[in-house]
Amino acid sequence: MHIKEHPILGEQLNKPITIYLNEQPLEAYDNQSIAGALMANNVKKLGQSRKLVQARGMFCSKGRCCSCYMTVDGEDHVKTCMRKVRDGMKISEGLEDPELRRDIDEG
Amino acid sequence: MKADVLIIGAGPAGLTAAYEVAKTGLCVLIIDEHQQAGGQLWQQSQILALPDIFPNMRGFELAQFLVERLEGLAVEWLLGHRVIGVYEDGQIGVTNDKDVFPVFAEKIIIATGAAENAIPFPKWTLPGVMTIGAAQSVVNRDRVKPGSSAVIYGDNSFASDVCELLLSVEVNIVAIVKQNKQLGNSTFGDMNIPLYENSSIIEARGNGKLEEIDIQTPHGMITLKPDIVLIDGGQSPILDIVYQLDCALRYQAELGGWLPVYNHQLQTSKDHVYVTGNATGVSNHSALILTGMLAAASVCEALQSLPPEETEVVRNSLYSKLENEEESDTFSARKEHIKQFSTPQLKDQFIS
Amino acid sequence: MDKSVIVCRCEEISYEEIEEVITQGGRTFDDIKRITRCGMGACQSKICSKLVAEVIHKQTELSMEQIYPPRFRMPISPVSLEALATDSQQFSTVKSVLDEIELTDGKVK
Amino acid sequence: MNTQFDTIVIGGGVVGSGIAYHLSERSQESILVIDRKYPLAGTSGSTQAWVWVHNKTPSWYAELNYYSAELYPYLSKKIGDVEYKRTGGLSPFFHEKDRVKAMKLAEAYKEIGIDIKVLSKEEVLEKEPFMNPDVEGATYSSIDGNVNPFRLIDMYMRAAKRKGVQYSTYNPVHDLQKINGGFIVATTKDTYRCKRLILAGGTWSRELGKMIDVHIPMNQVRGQILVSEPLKPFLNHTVSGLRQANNGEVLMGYSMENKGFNRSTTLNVMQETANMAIRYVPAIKKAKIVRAFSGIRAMPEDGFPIIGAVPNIENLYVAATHSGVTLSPLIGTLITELIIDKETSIPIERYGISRFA
Repeated sequence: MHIKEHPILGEQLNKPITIYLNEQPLEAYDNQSIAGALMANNVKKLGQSRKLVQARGMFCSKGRCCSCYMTVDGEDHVKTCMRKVRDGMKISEGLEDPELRRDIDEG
Repeated sequence: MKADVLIIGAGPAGLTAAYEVAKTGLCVLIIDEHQQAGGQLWQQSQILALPDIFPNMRGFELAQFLVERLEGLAVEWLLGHRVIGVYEDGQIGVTNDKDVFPVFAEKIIIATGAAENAIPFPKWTLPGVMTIGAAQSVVNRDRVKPGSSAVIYGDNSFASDVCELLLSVEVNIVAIVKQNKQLGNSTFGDMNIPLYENSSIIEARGNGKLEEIDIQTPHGMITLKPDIVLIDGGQSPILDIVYQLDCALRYQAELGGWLPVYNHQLQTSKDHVYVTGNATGVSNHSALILTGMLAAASVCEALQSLPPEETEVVRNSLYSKLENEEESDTFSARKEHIKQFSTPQLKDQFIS
Repeated sequence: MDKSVIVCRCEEISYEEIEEVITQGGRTFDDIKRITRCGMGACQSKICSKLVAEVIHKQTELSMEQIYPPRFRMPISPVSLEALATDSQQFSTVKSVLDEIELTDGKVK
Repeated sequence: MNTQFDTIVIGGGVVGSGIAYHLSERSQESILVIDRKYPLAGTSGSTQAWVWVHNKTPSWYAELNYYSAELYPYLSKKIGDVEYKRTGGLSPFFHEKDRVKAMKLAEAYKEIGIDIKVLSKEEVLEKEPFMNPDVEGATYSSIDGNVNPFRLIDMYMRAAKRKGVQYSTYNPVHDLQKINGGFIVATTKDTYRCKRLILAGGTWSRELGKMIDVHIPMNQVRGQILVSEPLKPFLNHTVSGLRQANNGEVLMGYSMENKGFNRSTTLNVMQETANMAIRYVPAIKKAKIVRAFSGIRAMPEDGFPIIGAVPNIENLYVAATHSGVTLSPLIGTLITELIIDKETSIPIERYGISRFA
């Protein structure tokens, strides 16, 4: 849930934008981290473990634990706790290891 | 890029050091991973205890103050840049994710702070289990409720600040679970939160997210259904960069574990590298500011922008302030750490 | 403590696996890392280094100050090859296998 | 702990543990391996671990590597899965002038029965579709491959221990003495006696030899290696300078520096290595590098293995070499033969230490 009126910091969520998780539009606000915006939309699973294939969520929020790796606008393994949302951003779960992609590279 | 003094980390200690160095006329370059200077202060909505030179402020107010104070001084910024390593000649390598380039500086002040420690338990990897600092970031940085009902787990002092914050944004706090044995009340502070001491979480359960936890208490096992568990495991200094710079290290439990050795000048075993803030040992906000000033004074002295006699007076007064304002255990550990400067437990870490 | 608890979140290494290396004679984080991959994953031991030190401390005669932190590595946080490659033009120390082959009198030595 | 052994091996790396294991397979005698740290803490734990034959010159040295590579499939069966993969090895070249070198190499190898092909650009791209289309060609040998060095040494140790071999780790050796009927080995933890002593100190061989007045001319070469995050499998072969591990990580590096025992990594070489990797496989440029490591490689003065009995000191053996991973099963076998059968199945006089006298 977004906190529209923070008791100490006051009102600040003033610029609503739309991000897409697996093509589903979600409401976010300018300046939020991707992880924060997803959590506001009740998305708790951000990453997935490689060996046991378990869900991972926000853990450290400081770009250290890598539990929140997702694919953002075609870039794999983005730390979503450190990257800010942008209107129209396309996010997907990075469920598999990144693949070499010549189409992007040669573009 | 070039500067007289390179400061790594734009948190309270780094920004304080930047001000003190720049006002003597030296050119300062500040690097920080975030796009905005201020470090963790932006997430801190509580009122901070600060040295008497500052009025009492909330964390984000202090951030704003420390950044604005640098306007008009010879300070250059590399925000949104990460230090990723060191070149053969000892220069720091920086990236903006498009490029990697060296930064040349006479002196380096490391102000990289501390990171939170984890407390593992079965299924602590489930989404919903996070550090207490993460919950604070989500609320104050992202303006998002991390969950609707929380259990706080750990023995550290961070809990009370964050409890207040969470309650203020209507996150229900179901319990505080502490592993230690201190005898106290069965509720936490005057917030009426159930407190379980000498207890531990023995299992978390949930299908793809946290749904339930079992807590072993001295009076038996209880099961709670929070959707977030916030781990309050204390902090340890971040070592990545000092280790790469080949700075010698010592273990000092009261200061948070392994940290670089430093002398009275906060200078490490590498002459051109100084440390400040939580990188000198985990302490309180006053210590961040005061060690920022201490490192700055020593760097200015070394670069001759402050005369030695004057610097010694400044340093002595800062140390006596520090003694007053940080926990006495922390201060004695710091004194001990300085005394042991020349006997590191780990040095030449890259020699086979 | 339940021995199946994960200590390293990235490579999903449990207490049990760490303790096994200690019974084989491993004494440092890096011994455990090489044999189990604990701390070799995405976060590069940023979360588990202290936890592993505690396991070693409990299982051996070593005090905390005798248990060194893992060998921290560059890059301090992950960086793309593309960003890393920029700015480097000369190949003074990196060679290819064929560079190493010398011909004498038109023949492989 | 018992301090009397039939054989003591100093050094528990890929060479020392390989010898201890192979010896224990054929001998009931007591064996102790002493390591200054823990096996894998040195060179054996910081390598790309190619099992590599082709491009090794001269051809008689390639032959030695070839025999050893041939032992790997069997070794895996005996000690457990060491993730050995005979991927075939590919050394690409980007200048037409290198084709001459490549042809000469193939010619020289033909004489010893090792088949090396010189591939055209098209053939390279067919084998490795992600290779840079600017490639001119490559040398190719089907015998090359790679192994997981961590598993290799761990499996050697476990197999050796099952056969009764003991290990004493974190136990640096301070002094060696020849006495009547054997040796005294003084270490930090204890003083041991043995009938037979094998020096397998890798990069520290020179220092170890000095303790017993044997000159082992060993130098150090530093190699820096980058490791990527795990990627979906895309690399089919062991490419010289680049290989993909079982878990998807790509190891890249082919650097050589003389830095003694300093195993730090430097951004200078990391950046050069990144350039090399992108030149070989341009599409890898988006992949993230998660770590870099340095290995200090053992490099005998003339580049060739030093193996065999030490003349004039009865029951003293030395085994010190570059390419320890490739050569370990063979060296283990040969030293065992030397000890038990008093002769080796292939001649090793060429590699004797007396060549430096």
